[in-house]
Amino acid sequence: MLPTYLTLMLLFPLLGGLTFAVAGRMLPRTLVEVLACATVWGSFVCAALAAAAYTGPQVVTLADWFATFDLAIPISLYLDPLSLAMTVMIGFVCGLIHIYSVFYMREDEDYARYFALLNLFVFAMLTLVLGETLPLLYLGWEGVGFCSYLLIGFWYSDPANADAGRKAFIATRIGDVALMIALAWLFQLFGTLSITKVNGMGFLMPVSVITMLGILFLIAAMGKSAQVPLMVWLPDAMAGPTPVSAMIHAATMVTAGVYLLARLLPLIGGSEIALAAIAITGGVTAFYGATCALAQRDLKRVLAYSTISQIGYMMLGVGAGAVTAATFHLLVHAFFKALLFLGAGCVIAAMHHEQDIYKMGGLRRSLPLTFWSFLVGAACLAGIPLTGGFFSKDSILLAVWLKGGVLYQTLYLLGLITALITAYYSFRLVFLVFAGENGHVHRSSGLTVMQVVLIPLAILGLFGGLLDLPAYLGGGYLSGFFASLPADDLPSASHEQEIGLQTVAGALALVGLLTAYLRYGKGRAERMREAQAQPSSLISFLAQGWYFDRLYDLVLIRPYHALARFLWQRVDEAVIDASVDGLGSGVGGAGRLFGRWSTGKVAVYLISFAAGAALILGYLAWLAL
Amino acid sequence: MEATLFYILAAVLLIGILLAITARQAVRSIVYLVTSFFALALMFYLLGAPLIAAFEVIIYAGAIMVLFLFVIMMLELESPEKLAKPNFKNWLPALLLAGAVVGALVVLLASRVQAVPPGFTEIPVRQFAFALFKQYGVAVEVVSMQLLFALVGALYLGRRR
Amino acid sequence: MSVPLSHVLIVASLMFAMGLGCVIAWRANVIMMLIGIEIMLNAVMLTFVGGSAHWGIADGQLFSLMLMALTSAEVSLALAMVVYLHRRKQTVNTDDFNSMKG
Amino acid sequence: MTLADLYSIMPIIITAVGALFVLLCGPLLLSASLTAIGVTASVAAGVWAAFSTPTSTQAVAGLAFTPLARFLIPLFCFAAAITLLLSHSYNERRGIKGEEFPATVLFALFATCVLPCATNMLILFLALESVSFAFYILVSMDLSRAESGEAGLKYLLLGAVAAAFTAFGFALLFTGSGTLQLSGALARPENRVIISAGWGVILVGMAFKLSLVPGHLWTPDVYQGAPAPVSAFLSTSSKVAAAALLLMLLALSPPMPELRVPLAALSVLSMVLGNLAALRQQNIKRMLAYSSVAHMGYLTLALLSGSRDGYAAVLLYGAVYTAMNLAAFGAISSLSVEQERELITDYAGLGFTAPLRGGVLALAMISLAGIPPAAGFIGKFFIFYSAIKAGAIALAIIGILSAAASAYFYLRVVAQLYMHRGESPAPKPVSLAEGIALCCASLMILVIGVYPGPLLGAIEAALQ
Repeated sequence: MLPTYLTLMLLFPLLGGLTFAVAGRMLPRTLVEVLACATVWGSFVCAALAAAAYTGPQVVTLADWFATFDLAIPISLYLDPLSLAMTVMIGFVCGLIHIYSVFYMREDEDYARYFALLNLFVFAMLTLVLGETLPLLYLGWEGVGFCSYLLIGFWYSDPANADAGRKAFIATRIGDVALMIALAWLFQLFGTLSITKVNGMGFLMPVSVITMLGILFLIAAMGKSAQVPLMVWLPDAMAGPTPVSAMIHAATMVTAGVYLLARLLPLIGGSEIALAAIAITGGVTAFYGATCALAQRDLKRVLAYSTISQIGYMMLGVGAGAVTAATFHLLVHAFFKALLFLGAGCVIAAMHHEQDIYKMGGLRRSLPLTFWSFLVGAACLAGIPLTGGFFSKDSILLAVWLKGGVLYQTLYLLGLITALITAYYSFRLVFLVFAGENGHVHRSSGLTVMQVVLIPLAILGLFGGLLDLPAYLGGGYLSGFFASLPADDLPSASHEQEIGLQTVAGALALVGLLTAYLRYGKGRAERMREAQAQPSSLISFLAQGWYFDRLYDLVLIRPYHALARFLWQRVDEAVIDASVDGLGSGVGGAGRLFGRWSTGKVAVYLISFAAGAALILGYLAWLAL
Repeated sequence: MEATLFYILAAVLLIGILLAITARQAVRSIVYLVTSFFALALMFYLLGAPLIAAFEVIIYAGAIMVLFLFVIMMLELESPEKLAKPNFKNWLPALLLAGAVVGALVVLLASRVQAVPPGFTEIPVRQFAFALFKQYGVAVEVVSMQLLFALVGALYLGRRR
Repeated sequence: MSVPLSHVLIVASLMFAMGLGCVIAWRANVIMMLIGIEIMLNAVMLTFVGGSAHWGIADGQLFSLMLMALTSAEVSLALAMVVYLHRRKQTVNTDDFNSMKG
Repeated sequence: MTLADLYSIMPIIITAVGALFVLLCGPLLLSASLTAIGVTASVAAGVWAAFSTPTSTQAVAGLAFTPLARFLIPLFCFAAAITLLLSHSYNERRGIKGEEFPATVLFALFATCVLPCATNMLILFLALESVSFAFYILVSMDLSRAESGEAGLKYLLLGAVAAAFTAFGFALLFTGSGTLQLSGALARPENRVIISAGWGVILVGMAFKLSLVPGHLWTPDVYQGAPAPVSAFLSTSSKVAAAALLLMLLALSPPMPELRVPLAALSVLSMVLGNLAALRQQNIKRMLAYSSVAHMGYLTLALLSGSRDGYAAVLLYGAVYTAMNLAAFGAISSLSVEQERELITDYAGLGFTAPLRGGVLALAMISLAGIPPAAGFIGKFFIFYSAIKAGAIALAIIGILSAAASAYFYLRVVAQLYMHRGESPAPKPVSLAEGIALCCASLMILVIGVYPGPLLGAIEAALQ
């Protein structure tokens, strides 16, 4: 039965997406909406059935993709606790977001394109998660990137949105290249691209090779999961419709990098250096994201930076070798971040597409349902004790602490500071948006349904901790479930230690909450006044994401454009011609060299052709001498 | 004796070509070229290819060069002042590149002692004809198609609209 | 006859290079460029005839014969094109044919 | 010669007779029926080749219907048929009249079909030159545009020089080995240096035909000047034919280690410079021309590996590239109005106003960029796979990097199609022939991309 479930799980969204892409415009709107939701929920049902039928890790080969020459790539899927947990989560969150989208996109004409891309995205994401061979994973990896590119630029009539799409594409492309190189190298080393086989063969290779591979995979993950230094695209990616942000840029796609590293941890784990690099990347990114979130004024950008920061935590967990903790946080984060984004979507819809948090306020009364769910989401994000976010974040910090050593202890401290900042900015958001007065909202029938969608997410976020309670509370379901995963053999903590660490973290979260209350709850009017003034240099430094965009523009983009321009115009056509003429006159001044470019001439073509001939023959003659 | 003749002919050939490519007028260059092609035809004869020698004279010196002359006359390109001559600036890359190519080729073709040469042998016309129609019959067909389409293309481009 | 094969090949290479030089230098006159191409092809024919004599088989001579046919086809098409373009643009200078670039 | 021998070279006979028939009956028939005859002849030849069993015996002196020919002839016939289908409406719009166009396309097809069947260098060379020859005529077919004739002259002048180089290379190979037979010519160990010089000169000539840097400069001009269907045909058939010639020669000769460096240099320069030059192109045909330079660089990378995997990758990429470029140039040809749409910005919004053609163009671009599940991904995957397997890891990484950078300019076209509103003139409705041609090409892209198994099987059979 399992193969049937898995096939259907992939087939539903694929068929849906293709149908809408080809014939979406001819179908009535309601049908498209119903079908789009139905395919994803069908997918979720299959995932749930697969979970029910699950007995142990299993490779399911569906078909041979190609098996010619000595390269055979089957279409095979791998079901283990990790992928199972991911598929169930993806099915559920994406299903809710599809329903939400139906109402959010009520006024948009382009519903067919939207749902086609959304469905194709679900398909690609599931392929990524389930693929047993790395090429299949890569296919999904490219697929989610492509859908994301098109969805960020969905409202293309605004050129800024198209630019944001392009930026995301280029930044993630760097990661993709690293992944491609890593795959090629892996294949060269092991002669196979099956994930299970590769994972089992890591010990055959010297540690330095594993380190290099680990770094390549890390770069790939940096691109997809928006980690420092490839994180610049995610805040801009908020240009897309809000449900897209919730689904792709918060809950699912951006966790693909974490998933990749967790998936290959048995291989990468052989190298301490690679693990440390992952942990450092995660820790630094967590801190970076949190500080940037402090100073943002745009509601969605705050959430975007918080996503960067939270994924940093997951990477930190993977770097500490704690796949369970990382996955735990990944799942809980998916729930509460989707919740926050969807809540933000309700707010934005109610505020006539106003996104500046300083222009909001008083929504506590006019949108009570949104307020309470958003509060739950913020509490989870902040790690207020006993919420899901508290337990998941804490299990990562615990793992980092237990890993020991100076490096990991420093990272633990960084993680704690980040937790404090996180609590502070989450409640800054809550106070600014929901507290105070002036709550005029624009109500529509869709808004009610959109708010209802938040409830299951809020429940899941709030009680997500039950998935994996700490050992002193009886141990968790997830730990037992993941026990079969290799490379998850961390020293277990004593109960006292665990309680101690959690107390510290909980206390810090409460301190953050309190500070936020003092500054933005009580001192709200004062802050509002401050916001009118010119921001200080520290604030604008943080608000601009530490000026990374400008740095990249200066260091990478301009030289790249200059190089391309140079090679295209100057070398190819101008230098050859100009230097030929310059040679003759004897004074090939630089100005003349570049200034004079007469092109399209056969003579120039002939000369370069003959020069090529002279070079090739000269080389051969040199060999023969 | 034959060897001496070969070298003399080679000298005539190369000098003729040199004069042809540096001639100030296209017509003169054609005349020089015809001379060299006569020398080339004699070299072909010495190398045991009488048939090719005959074709060289008939087709190259006779037909192709006349075609060139015809076009030159038709386009009235003769007045020398109307046409730009290659100056030193044009010759320099030509000299450099041709020199490099010929240098490399000479190194490659003369640096090693060849395998034992069986000596030059004359190939009778009968053998030539057998090879042409027994071994390479299809080549004749391909070339004939090509000639046909040269005609088609030339007529198409020359069509008055 | 006792001319070494390498000498034939060297003469042919010289001829080939001269043809190439002619094509490169005469950028102002398509007719002269075509003449250069003819010289190059004649060098090829010389190589073939020399090789043919060296090995005592007729194949090389055959190739030369086919080359002759091929060149005559090429030349007639090229000259037709020159006449056509001359009619359009009143020039045979290849440097003037540069409406496409970049 | 028996009847069976004649049957085995039937595709060649069909195309030759078709060309002559079109030429003879041209004045009597309507242009639509001439196109129909041309398409019928190419389809018939392709189907015949695909369904007959290959042999290694010479059917006619100098020709053998080899397994390789069985793979390539249908591919060439496919390209020719699509070109003819596309050209009919295009020629009507552009005022290209007469039987010369379909006849010359069939002549080009005839020459490409002869090429993989050749058993000696003479036929091989003549076939290759006939292909170029047909394209000299086809490129300059559009008498109403000055660029067309100019492109023809440029192509002819450079092509003749390249032909002289190739012929000289064959002459040196012959002088070194003493035979023109393909099976014997390259296997002789003596006169190594002459043979290696011959190889060098042939490589130079082939650098032109495959438009590898530095012999690539003609490509943008000729693609731009030629009528769009001719660019489609030129960029596919002539390139694949040239690659097949190199493949036939390399596969038969003993390993020539000295060729590795020149081939690698040609490949790397083409990949990097082609992609970089395409990056800033505003003219779509020139952009595709530079991209073609880059793609031929990838192809050379696979040739370089010298293994059976590499040759398989070359054939696969030939098929993939044929499908992609036919789709891309087909869409360009079909979207042209009185003038061709030259600039990439002229395609703004056409994804909505001309959904079929816009979609085909977008698909072709996605495939050229190598994004799965389009065929381009499979093609590139196999190229880099074979290169890595042969140990050319550095080259493969350069290739992967440049291919990644290339996605930028391909997707720019997609972005123009779907993410901008254009005010360019609306295209004419798509004609039936164009619709069929575009659907066939895009179907091929998708089928190869999603399920390459059968094609790989055919390639495996072709390399027996």
